[in-house]
Amino acid sequence: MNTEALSSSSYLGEGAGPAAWLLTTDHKRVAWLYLISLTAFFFLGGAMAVLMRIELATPAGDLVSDDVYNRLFSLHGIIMVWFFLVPSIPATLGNFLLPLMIGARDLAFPRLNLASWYVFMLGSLFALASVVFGGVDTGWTFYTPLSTLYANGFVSMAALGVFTVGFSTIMTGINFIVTIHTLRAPGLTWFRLPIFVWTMYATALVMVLATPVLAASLILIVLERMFGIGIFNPALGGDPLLFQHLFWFYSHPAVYIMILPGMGVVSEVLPCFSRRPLFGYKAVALSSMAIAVFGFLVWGHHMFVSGQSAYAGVLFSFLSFCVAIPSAIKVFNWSLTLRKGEITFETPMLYALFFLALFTFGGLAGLFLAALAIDVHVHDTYFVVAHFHYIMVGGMVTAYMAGLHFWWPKMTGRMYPETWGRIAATVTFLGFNLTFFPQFVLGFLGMPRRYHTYPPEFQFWHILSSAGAVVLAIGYLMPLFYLGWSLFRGARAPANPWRATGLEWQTASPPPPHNFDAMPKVSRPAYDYAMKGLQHEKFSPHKDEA
Amino acid sequence: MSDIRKLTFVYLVLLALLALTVGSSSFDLGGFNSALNLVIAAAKAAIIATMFMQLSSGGILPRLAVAATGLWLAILFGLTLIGR
Amino acid sequence: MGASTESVAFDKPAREQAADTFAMWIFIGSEAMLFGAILLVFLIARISYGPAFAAASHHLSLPLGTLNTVVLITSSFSMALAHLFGNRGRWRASTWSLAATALLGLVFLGIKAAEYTMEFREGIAPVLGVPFTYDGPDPVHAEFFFGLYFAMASLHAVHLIGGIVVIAGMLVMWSSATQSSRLRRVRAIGLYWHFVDIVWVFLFPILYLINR
Amino acid sequence: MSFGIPFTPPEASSIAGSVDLLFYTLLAFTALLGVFLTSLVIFYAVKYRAGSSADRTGERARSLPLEVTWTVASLLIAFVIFGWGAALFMRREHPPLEALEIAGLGKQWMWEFRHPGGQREINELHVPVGKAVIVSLASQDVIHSFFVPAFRVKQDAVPGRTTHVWFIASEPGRYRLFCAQYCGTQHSEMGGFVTAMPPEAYAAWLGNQGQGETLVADGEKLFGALGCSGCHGNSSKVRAPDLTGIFGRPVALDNQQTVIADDRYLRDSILNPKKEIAAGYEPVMPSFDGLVDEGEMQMLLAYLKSLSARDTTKSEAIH
Repeated sequence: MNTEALSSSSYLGEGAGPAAWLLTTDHKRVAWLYLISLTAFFFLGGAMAVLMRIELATPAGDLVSDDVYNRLFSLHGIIMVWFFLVPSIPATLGNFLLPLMIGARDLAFPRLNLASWYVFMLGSLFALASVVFGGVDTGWTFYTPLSTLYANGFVSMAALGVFTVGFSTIMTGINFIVTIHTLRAPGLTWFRLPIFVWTMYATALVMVLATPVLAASLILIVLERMFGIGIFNPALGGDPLLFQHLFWFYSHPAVYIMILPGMGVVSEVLPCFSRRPLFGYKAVALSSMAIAVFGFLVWGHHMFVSGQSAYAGVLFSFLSFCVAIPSAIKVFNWSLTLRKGEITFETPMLYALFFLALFTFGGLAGLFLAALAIDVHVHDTYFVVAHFHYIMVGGMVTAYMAGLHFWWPKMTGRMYPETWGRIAATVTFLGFNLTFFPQFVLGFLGMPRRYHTYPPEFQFWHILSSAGAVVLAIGYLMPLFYLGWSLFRGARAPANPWRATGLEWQTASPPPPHNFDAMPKVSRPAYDYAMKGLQHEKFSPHKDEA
Repeated sequence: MSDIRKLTFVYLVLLALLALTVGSSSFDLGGFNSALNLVIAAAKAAIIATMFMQLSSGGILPRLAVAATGLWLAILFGLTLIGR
Repeated sequence: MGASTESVAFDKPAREQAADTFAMWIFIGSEAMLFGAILLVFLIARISYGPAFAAASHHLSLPLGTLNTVVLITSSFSMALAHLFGNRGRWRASTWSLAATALLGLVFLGIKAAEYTMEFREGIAPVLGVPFTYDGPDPVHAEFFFGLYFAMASLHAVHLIGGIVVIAGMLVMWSSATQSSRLRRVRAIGLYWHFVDIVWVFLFPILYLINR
Repeated sequence: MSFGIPFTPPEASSIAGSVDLLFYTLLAFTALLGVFLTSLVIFYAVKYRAGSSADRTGERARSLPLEVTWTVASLLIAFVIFGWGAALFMRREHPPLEALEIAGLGKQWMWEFRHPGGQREINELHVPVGKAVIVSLASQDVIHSFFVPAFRVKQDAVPGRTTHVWFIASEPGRYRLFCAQYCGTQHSEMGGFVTAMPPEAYAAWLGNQGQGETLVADGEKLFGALGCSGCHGNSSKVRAPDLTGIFGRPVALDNQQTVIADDRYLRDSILNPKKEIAAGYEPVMPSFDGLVDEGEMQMLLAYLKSLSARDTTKSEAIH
């Protein structure tokens, strides 16, 4: 293969040097800007988690002081939620793939897309600068009146940083919604869209409508701290619980911002490596939308013991059980997709199967939290910590890894080393369960979250969890090295290494700057793996249609 | 020029509604003052949206955005007020 | 092709125009959620402390508030005219209307500043540690009202300033822009401006007209 | 058997058993479903691995009956769990009438409890076994959360309002007390033990604590010191409502509405007297916001409540 010819016709070869990357409006390059910055944030937040787990290996607070510990978990939460999980799949894979999957040349607003990255960097670095001055110790939830009247950290700075990042989220959301509505290729009807696109749409909807409410609550916190306006101050007639309502109106749907894209990735990977259409395509597509809407109706389940009225608690519990249904439907459909397939176990498939297991167990744990009487006991304990890490890390990060490996050949034009990939996936899965399963037991025993020290009888489970964290860290560090290596030394990737059906596989790997040489037309449903001729890596599924 | 005339008419209607709001506030309507004010404000907003912002002639998509926003605001207000 | 679209993603200007408008409406929806959340905070406080809020509201200047509403509605009107003239290719008239819009925005801010000054003098501005000397009943919750008043009015003012800056920037780069891109920008800023107007249409009765 | 490794928290309250029954039922159900799904996926993965000779004819990408079945089944199961959990939860709202009321105050970073007899404890709480105990919670500063895992109870203490949690300890013992809501630097140090003891031992313990002023007596003193008795007392010159027997009674307001004089109403009337004015009285009472802290508020409320209890249980009060 001729290296020169390839690089000059791919988006990677279009101008080198910092300016060509930092001023690009090509969605594929913006995706890389995000990918690099998010990777840095992920490992920064991860390092804090490892430090906390080492501290928690013993009941006493012997490694770091209580103040430092509180700052560690606050920043771990802020970084992981807002600077990694919320943008993770949408801003990297979504940015790269959305136009390719719907047969467009770019997102609807390429400059807005680049601007969103700058705003993201501005906000996140501003928030992180607070660490230099001394950090924040409010937890990522910024509960009032702790955050407004009692916290001595740089709360306003962190809040303003998160506020700014919110703008970048909204920009991405608007861009995605408009792109999906207006730039689909001829013949690509809504029910022919890949599920990944559906989930991007649902995610963008939540981003656009929930983020401003977070912005409002953060503004009010900053006003209270800097200007003394007592909006959540009970002494001035304010209501601290009102903050929780506003905060969770955003932050519960934000959980769906974080998990829906992961569901999208898995819905691409499972059919491809099973060589089968996705089971119940319409149900999966519509349940994504249902999750996006119903996700807004359940925030009160974070407040069952907060002092809100018991009847509101009952209502929110009921709605929480309802929102579990679309997720359950998805799990059933994914499982049935494997039936009568021709299954192979490349790295993306391994990650996807691990996602399925971890998401299922995390989701089932959610039933305990939605059940009122049990939640009273396990609320604010490690049970909650374990539950959301099963969804966010076991679910979302695993899906992210699946997607990264699946589309790595498309993004870089190189194959990753398969053996290393499989090892890393397995190590991650084992390390993850070792880290977080003991936390379910701890939670049931009554171990409260955000504790710097703890009673000695809990130590056994904490040691298991800390040991798991080390394994997990190794599992996440391995791809950093072998993917980095494959960027330069990996085998050349063909256009369609997985013999997949999506439009993104129809163009070269890596794609040319304008995405498609000839604008594609679509006349088939998604995941048509029964199609003849798909055995060949060079086969382009949509080209034979006139 | 009928378009200019139309816009001017809309402008005058808005001013008239404003006068109505301010005027009504000097009468005691037995607790309905706030409700009336909000109804008038909603009417003004609807006029601005349809006439100045051309919501009515902009196709289905803008209306979709407005409907979604309305639904979500209703959720925010409704469930928060229930939760208290 | 391509000459008249600004984004490489589109090949037809009409399609791009629809996308622009849709994007602005989504953005406006997003902004509405922002103001909605703060209005909700106000509403709940108003339910809890009605009499204190009504009494405090009487300390705001109704004449200036009304005048400001007139100014803002007028600016919306001139913004609508700018769009109309732009559509007809009457660019001189369009430019003047835009300038008038921005100017009316500045007038609004000026009047608002005058109000703020009066309120600071009266000692009913509970911000930045200024002593709060309110002589009505229930000063604690009146302070809450004024706090919310300053928060909401200032957030609105910040939005207005943003609009004025964008219009000014557009006018500076006016001569170098093609007609289609001028029209595109007028349409976008117009939607934003009208939305900011709508926000004030709600803020005015809510803040100034409680049981007058 | 467990080699000193804890797997389950102790069950030491009247509700712990029923909460655990729901928990273990749900655990069994989720474990079954989880194992079933996992086995199904592994079974498919092995049977339909590429190159296997499994029969692949008759494949279908959807099946409406199947999808409807599992959707409806999931819904039904969800509703059952919901109803069960909610029914148990609603018990929180209905404490037994005969209960021992202890005032709990959270502050950075300690729990302070006061027994009806005035006995004060820090980060320790002694309760009798077999008797309902209501802990009325308040907070001096930020949100705290009263959490006793062995009792399966948890309730946030929110500044500016009074919340309640009740339980009946069923097993004598010493159980962990935590603050579950993150409350600042020494959050993990905020807690101690709840000691459940047989009623006789509890009575003896109370006796050994030294006879301090009771909460009610402190409240009565404060009622005088703050000048409340000047207006609300019998010989007052200003007309103000008589507060005897006020607690739990309906109060007619000047806006034609009626409220029950509960904790919230009394607290609001002290801090924000203009909000709900009793019908027939001038709104002349000044606000005591900033003049009484949460601890003093608890004393005042205890005193006001005692005014209701006195008529019926006068002999007991004298004794």
